[in-house]
Amino acid sequence: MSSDYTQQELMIAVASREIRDGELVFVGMRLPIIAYGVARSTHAPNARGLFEVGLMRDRAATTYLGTMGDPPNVTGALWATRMSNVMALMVQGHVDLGFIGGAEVDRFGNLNTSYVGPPEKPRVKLPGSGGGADIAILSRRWVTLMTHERRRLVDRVSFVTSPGHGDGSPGWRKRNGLLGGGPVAIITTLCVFRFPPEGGEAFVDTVHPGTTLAEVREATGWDVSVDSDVAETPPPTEAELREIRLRAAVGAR
Amino acid sequence: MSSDYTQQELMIAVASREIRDGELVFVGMRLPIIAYGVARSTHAPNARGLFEVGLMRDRAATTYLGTMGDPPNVTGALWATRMSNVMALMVQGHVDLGFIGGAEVDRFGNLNTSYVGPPEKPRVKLPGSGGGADIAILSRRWVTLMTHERRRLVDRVSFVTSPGHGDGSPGWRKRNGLLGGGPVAIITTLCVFRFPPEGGEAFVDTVHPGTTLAEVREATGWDVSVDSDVAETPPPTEAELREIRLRAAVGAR
Amino acid sequence: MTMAEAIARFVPDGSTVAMGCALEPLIPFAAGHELIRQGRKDLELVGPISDSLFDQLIGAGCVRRITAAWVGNVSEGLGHCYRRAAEQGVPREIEIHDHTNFSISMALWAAVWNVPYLPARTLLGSDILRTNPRIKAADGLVHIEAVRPDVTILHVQRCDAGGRAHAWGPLGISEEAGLAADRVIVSCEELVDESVTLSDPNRILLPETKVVAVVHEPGGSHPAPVQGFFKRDHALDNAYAEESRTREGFDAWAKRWIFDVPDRLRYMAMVDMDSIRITGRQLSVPANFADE
Amino acid sequence: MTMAEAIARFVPDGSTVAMGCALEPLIPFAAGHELIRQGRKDLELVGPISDSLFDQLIGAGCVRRITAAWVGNVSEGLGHCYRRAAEQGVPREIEIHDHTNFSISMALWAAVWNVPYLPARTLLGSDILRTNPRIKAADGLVHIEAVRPDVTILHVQRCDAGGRAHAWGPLGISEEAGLAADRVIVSCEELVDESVTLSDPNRILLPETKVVAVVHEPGGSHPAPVQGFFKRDHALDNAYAEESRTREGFDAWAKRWIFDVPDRLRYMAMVDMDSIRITGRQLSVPANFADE
Repeated sequence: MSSDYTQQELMIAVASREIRDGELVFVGMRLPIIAYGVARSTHAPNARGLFEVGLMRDRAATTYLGTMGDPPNVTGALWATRMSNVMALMVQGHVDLGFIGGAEVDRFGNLNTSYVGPPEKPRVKLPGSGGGADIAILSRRWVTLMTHERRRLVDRVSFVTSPGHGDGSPGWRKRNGLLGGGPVAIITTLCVFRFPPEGGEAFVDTVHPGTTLAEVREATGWDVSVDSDVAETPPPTEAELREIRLRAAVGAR
Repeated sequence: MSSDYTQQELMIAVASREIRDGELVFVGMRLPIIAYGVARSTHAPNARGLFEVGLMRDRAATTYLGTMGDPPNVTGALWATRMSNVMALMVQGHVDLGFIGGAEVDRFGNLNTSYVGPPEKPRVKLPGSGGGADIAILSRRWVTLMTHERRRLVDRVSFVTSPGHGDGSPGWRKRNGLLGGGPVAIITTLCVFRFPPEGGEAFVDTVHPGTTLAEVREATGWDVSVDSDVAETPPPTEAELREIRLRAAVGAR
Repeated sequence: MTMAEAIARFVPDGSTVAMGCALEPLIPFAAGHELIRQGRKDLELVGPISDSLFDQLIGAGCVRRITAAWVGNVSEGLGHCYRRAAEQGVPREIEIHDHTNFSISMALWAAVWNVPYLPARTLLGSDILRTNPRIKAADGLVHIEAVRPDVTILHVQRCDAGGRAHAWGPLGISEEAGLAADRVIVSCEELVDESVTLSDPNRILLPETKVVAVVHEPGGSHPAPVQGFFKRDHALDNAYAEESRTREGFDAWAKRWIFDVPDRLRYMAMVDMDSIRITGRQLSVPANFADE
Repeated sequence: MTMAEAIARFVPDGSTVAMGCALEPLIPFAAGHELIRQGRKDLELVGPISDSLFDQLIGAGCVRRITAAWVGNVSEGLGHCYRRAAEQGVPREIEIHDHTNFSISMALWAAVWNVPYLPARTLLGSDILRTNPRIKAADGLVHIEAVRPDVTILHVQRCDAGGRAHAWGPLGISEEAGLAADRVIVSCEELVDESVTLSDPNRILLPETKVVAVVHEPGGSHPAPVQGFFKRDHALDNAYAEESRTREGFDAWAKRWIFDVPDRLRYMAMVDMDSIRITGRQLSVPANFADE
């Protein structure tokens, strides 16, 4: 057993388990790119990564990447192309899993990366969608990773940059013409939220070792719904930890 | 003076004079590709050629081309790309002059390369538009070359593949949203037709040396309108003929 | 994989098949001949101008619908098999969805981006708007309905076993046809190690996830040319144009060049490659993909 | 041509300028710094994510409108100059047309093909539909209005004097941004003879007829990387993110790195290129373009 691991390492391990073998993954930077490398080295040796800058890769880069367009991510790529071609694969339903970052997420999995406060006069101007909204709308399923703070996990985001399950009513995505399946998990520093298959509100699926449900409730901006028999998040295995640490520099800041 | 030249050589010389220096020309095969080479070697050294297969060139190929995609037309090209990029330049108005072939042309410069007789049960199924309709609609001006026969120069084509001046009413193209200026000349084995600046009906501009107006009228499927002082087509100059003969093999069948 | 296997597994009767996407070079004749040999039926052929490949498939009775800008043969224009099918229903009736080169490209890009149509500025004033039910005038533009091939077949210079294809020279609509398709069959002059293809990921035409079969088929586009490998075989072009004038002539031509030939290897033994082989070297200056 | 000349001649005040089109590598920082040095005003900046270039131009007061998917800095996310402008109108108010990476590409392709809009399947359910007046929901799709840059500025690995640019690695939206623009300025690591560029016409990014200026500007994308030439300068990224937190900090940063530096050559003398220079060679396997 590996009792000695950081919060980040646990999040990476959880994220890597979201990747199934053979899948095409829209990989983000930082933690997801490490998670992708870990998955490929453990349970998903045939996964492929797609990067909106215009790249497909199999092998994960093993040196530090400041961005997905840094040279180590290009050398040996399976395809170097235009962004619109990468988006084409996603809009055709070929991207199984996407990772999206965000400043705020709400109970229905909607992400805000645009404006805190009114868009005409924002309190905080966030950088914007990038490819986030595209991934949120078009990938078959997606996951977001977030520091668990009350100001980040809010009841409803004031601006939906990247739609999750919208207003939470069943079938909201289908009714509104969104092709992809939406968010399946929010991986935080304290727990893992998941969503009902038909969409709706995030519920606590597992709580990280050493964290209490009360702590999760306290740090969450909505009245958290919890399965009665909520389990503990399985900690990183020895193999996962080894791979994570091998690759830590890739996503290091 | 060069009295010793063929009908084809005259047509090539006339076609080459349509090309102005510095222009971007949508070049077809056979006679136009020779005309392009002649123009570049004489009065238009800065012309460039565009080929819908996905090529831009300056120097004309000097060996025989069965098609514009044959290897000699590729080596040394200025751009090898997708067809849709070539079409982009044309739809943006960057193609000054196009050449289009056709089986039938009518008094308003409309070309038929699709169906003789009803489309549901054609008497002759012609090969179709290729890029012809695109050039006819989108290039700033265009020219067609044709054997002068009554069955080819008809009153109205039964099927408009590549629109010229439509029904011949002034401003027909603009009213119908066609971006390019339309046909400016029909170069035949007997004469050169031109069109009024605002569109409309083709008139005989010059008659080839040795041809009478009566012969032109006899071989044309509509009641030909002629300027009272119709001139003779200037024969190929020595320089033109030399260049044409140098390049004859390029478009030879 | 052999061409026979690739065609048998991935191109069932009734498929919508894009071919001839580079317009004039790289026409996948070997694949087309295999479709004919296997007696494929009811195909919808998608392409721009396709050299004489579509004419041959029509003559062999494989085709239900043509969705193309031009069908003929490059050496003389008129496609005799196309004429017989359209004018007399011989050997069978065909449906024709006329396109222009620009519009067939847009129809494929619509499929690439999974939208029902793309608007375009071409075809205004053309009677093709009257005969193609999948193109409509609207708001001063035309709306070109998406065309999504079940299979796109491409011939390229080199490919590795993982489906990473390098093609060069003018590419016509190869990229959008490949991206729009459900699956792609690649035939290639050279089957190379992935160290060759991955040395230049920008030259990789399509994502390997689209490619279901790689067939090593030297000469697979003959008589159409392959830049750097061989030139166009004009003699064969001309012979086809001449012999296909009658149905009997086409049948004899097809017997000789397709039905009596078990595969491309045997076909290649029948043609004079020495006269068209490209032996020179004009190599592209390399790009440095190093990261350190 | 020098960068100063190219910017002076081809990018007047009020221009719509596309930059940063490869998303993360090849960002034309040298051109951006020259725009700042020349005090260009009222620009509309068009791009996907642009590294920190757009943030710098906003901080310097050059920008009237942002038409982009993301503005920040790659090292830490938030763009401090962007924040000050949007939140407090400092140094001036800016208008924001939010896009996604996919939608800005489609907006440029619409301009490439000269149509008023392209339909797309993204942005449904996003509030970006509420804040960008040039994107509308219609018939279960969104219609993305064309964005046509007056000028697109690209940094590439090599280019010849005639404007034939070779770029490699991921290209983002470089191609559509160049084709959509009225004119293109290319800066390059290497100014090469046309025998290099024409040896590989498939790698030529854009038609030379779009290119109005070629600037030989080694290091022109620093601190953003150039495949085969140099890596990202993380230290400089981080320093910018830190120093730009306050307006005064940004002004001091701009004085040091832009206003007190007459040109890129002098800038390059200030940075530690030895630590990021790519010295290895991983050359693409050549393609044979011979025709005989």
